[in-house]
Amino acid sequence: MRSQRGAVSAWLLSSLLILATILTVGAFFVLKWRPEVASEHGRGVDRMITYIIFAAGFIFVVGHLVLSTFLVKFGGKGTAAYKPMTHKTEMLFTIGPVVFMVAVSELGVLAIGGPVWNQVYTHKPDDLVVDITAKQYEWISRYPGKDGKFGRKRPDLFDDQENPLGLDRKDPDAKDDIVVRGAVYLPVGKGAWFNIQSWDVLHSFNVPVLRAKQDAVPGLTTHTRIVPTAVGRYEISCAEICGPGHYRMRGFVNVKSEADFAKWLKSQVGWFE
Amino acid sequence: MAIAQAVETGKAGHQAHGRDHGHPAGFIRKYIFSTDHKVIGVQYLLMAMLMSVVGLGLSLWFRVQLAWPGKAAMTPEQYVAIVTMHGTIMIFFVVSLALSSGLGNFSIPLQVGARDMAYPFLNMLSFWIIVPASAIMILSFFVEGGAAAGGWTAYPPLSALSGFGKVPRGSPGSGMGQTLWLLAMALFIVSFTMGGLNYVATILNLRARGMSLMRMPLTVWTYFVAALLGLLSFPALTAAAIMLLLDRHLGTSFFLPSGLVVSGQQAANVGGTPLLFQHLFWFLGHPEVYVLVLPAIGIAFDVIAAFSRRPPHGYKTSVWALLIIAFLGMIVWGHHMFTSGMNPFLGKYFSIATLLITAPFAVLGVNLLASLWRARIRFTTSMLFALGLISAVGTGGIGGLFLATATADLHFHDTYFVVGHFHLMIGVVTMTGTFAGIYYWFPKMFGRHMNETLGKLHFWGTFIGAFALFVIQHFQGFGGMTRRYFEYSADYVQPALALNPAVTWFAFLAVGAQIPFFFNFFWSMFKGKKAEANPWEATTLEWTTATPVPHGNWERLPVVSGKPYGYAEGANGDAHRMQNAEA
Amino acid sequence: MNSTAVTGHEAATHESEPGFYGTSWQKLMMWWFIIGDAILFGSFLAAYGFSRISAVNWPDRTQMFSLNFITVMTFTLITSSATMATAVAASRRGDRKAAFNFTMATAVGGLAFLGMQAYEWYHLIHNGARMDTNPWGAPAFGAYFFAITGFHGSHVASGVLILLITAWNAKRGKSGPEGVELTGLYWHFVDLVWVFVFGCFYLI
Amino acid sequence: MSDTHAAHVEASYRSYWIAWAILLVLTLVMISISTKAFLIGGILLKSVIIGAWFMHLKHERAILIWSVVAGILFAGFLFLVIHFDAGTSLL
Repeated sequence: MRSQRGAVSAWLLSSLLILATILTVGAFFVLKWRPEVASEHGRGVDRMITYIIFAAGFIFVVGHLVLSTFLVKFGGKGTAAYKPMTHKTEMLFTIGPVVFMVAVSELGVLAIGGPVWNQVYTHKPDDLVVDITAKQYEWISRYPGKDGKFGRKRPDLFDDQENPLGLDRKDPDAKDDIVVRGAVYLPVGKGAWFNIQSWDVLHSFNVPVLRAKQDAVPGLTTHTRIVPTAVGRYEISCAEICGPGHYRMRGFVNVKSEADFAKWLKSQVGWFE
Repeated sequence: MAIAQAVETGKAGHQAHGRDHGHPAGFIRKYIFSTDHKVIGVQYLLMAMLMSVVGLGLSLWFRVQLAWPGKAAMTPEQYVAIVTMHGTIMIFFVVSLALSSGLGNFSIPLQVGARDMAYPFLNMLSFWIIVPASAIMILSFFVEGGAAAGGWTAYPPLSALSGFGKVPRGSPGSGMGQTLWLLAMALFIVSFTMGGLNYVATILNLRARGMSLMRMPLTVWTYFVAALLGLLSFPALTAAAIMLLLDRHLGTSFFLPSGLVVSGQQAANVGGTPLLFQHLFWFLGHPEVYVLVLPAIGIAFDVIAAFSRRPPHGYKTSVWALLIIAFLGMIVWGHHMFTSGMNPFLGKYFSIATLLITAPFAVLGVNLLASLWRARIRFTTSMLFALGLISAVGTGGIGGLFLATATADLHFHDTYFVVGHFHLMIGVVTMTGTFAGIYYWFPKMFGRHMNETLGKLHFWGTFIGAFALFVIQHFQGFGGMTRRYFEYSADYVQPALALNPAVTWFAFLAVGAQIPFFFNFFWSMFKGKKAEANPWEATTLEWTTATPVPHGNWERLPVVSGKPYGYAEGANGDAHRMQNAEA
Repeated sequence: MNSTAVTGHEAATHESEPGFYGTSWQKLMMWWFIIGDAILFGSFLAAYGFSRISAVNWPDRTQMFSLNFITVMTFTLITSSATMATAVAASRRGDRKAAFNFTMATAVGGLAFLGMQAYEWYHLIHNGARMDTNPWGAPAFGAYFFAITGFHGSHVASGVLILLITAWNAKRGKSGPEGVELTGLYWHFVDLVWVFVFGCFYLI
Repeated sequence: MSDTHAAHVEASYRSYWIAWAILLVLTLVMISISTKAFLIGGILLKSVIIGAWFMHLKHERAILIWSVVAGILFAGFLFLVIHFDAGTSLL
């Protein structure tokens, strides 16, 4: 009776594990599990993720197959047919996984991930520079205007309605700065270098479709570089808890064709003009 | 000279042990203010069960909100507070208490052959500090502004903007609730540090004769490594918490930078940086993961050995893997901060260093699996949980590959992938380990068996519910679904969002499965089937003493003569050899 | 006694493996407490170093402190460490009187140090230094200075308390060499921390 | 163990006061020379003297010494890592 009960458990657990494996792997094929990608480095990020999916999936599947096989094969009553392994086999079972894991994981991060990581944090000279400022619960973007220079932001001049960036009317650099609330405009195919700042608490400039994510840290300027590859309107979702309104801290990245972007830029007037 | 020292040691030891040994003690001394490690262990377990009701209840509440927005009667303010408190309570007041403090207290002295912890009075104090800490944590819901709402990580400036004095208020939960949160955490750290000191001293100095380090059961090894990690890493959080309190109440600027403008109000702070807190926090936070996960794996090794009737594979390599994990665990905290604005060079370093940890973890995983090779598995509830742990460790572990790779983390950071991953590791792995331990040691604790049928019900519900729940969350993370959101509206998140009701149903299953466990636990305590001294025919020292375990654990302390796992010995491999068997 | 109850004496000598560190569990716990506390101070000082490096200009130390005065403070603490070591040695030899006297001398040294620190704080506060501001530049200086020296001072204060209890116990013969040694370890650790605090705040 | 212990106890009174003298001299030298490298070296030397003589680490097992050193190294590593972040400009 008891041995039968044991066998039932063995079959149950092992078929459950196989089922879980099949469902998990199957879900990758069935589910629309990744948002579309619309940036240059985003493709690299996806390449990296795909690589890990295969590496991790291999371990996941093999591990669960071995586990379920063992359960059925060695479940039940009686005595174990165990014999101590020779030192050599044991070392093989230790060094093998170590070499495999280190090789697979480090290879991925060095060969595929590293270059993409560098891409995200390297400022190229002809990049369009965009200034992003976060505050509870809003994204504000700024372009330097005709003079190509950003004016200084002064906390004492901050006014939520009139002057959300605390720009100085007397500062010649600030005069033609273009300020856009809740949206960012980018030309397609051109690199954009972001200076990201925050007025109050931590926020995170997160555009999943562009695979961009960089915290906005008060007191610090953080950077990220995006080269959009497709025209469209992509949502910014704050990804660092910033208070009860965290969930409604939205914004949009509008990627336009180069001509459209130039037209848009021309139509904008400076904050103090 | 050495003798004089020994006499002194003996005196102190005698004071500690002799205090209530051999005397009939009243109910209060025996069960409430007891210095007996077994009683304290059970007290911790009960405390954890009590707190788990709160922690799990909160999780169900916000799961309803997430699956069916608007149906949970909850405001966004309450939502962030509930999420924060769920995290804090579950990590520190449920998992840490049940696994590290509860089962650790019960099993360590019994497994190393000691009469009690090195310093039983300190041990009692550790527990009684947890009581006010838990009370403060729960009471913080009812103060002005509600409970802490800055996430369990309590990142400043949100957590530092208290609204006291000249400091502006960041959010409703940043007021008194956050202060009480810090206070409760400070008490927790004090208690946990004292507990860790006791563990280290007991394991290093009070082992029975013959119990060399390499003869310790793997459970003890993992508790030892975890205690060392805790002692090395918790001070960083202590420092951070003190600085955060000063920022909140005395107007200092450790973490608050110049030029802060909070809801239109300009702050007077100059010169701090929020990144500093993140570094200090994760200097604790990452080792804390291993503090929680490793003992669960250790228990699984013991349980699997006992129910597969053979020694675990690769004892020595497992021990070395543990030590390497501990070392690497101390130097990789930055992988929680890839997108935090940390220097990109550090991102690369932390990525490469973190991925090295996969190697010792692979060794542990292979050893766990290989321990089933040519075994005769008995499917008790305890064993089922240990087997579930193998699956969860593997599944959760490979999720770590994604998050440790900085480039991939650009997509996954602060999404449900992270949520799914760490719930698998410090939720499912730790709890399956804990349950395996509870079902395994329950006969030793109370002299009675837990009901197997209810136990199996508990296992299937927990395992299916938890596994499905958190694996689906991985997929939601792939879809870019951000965490800590009250509601979702973005286009890209819609496919992931469709999975939310399923997640909530599985959450109900996993939490509902705990009802038979609670019932089973208390019912079996009084009405369960009577257990003999060694019901599982296990070989480690705790099974060599009588059940119920007498005060002082043994009449005469055992003398250890061999390996901890003397299974499959004898001519046909059908005998088992107790660790203290005559040679 | 051994026949009626199995005592800790047995547990620590006859029935247990020799300690891994070759010490008693009390000493081992004290050491690990010290290691943990060292990391606590290490975190504080690391944060201080971080702030100081990232600050635009850090106040000039000669403006704020009287180095001679601080040196006297340091001397006091180092001397108290030496008397403590002597007390431990005396206690080991069984010289209870010397152990008591030197422990008391250490406590007096600790109190003198606390007094001087209080004077120094008074002096700085009098000159306008606060937790959140100070007249010499980077406000972080005040925060770190008061937090770290205050935290160290609280260690000294608790150390003095422990010293007095130890001295009292040593005199009555209740605390043997082991107890004095543990107190000594803690006291030397407090001295050790001061070496770093002294170096980081007053010298570098 | 007991023999060596007794021997060092006999010698200890004097050794403590020698250590004390060295520490005092070192402190005096340190306040007069303000080269950063020298100061850091001085701090480390002083802490080694206090640890080795006053705290008896000299006479403890290597494993205890290494435990202490490991703790301090981890704290040092914390500083080493976070200082990379200090170079970023403040607003």
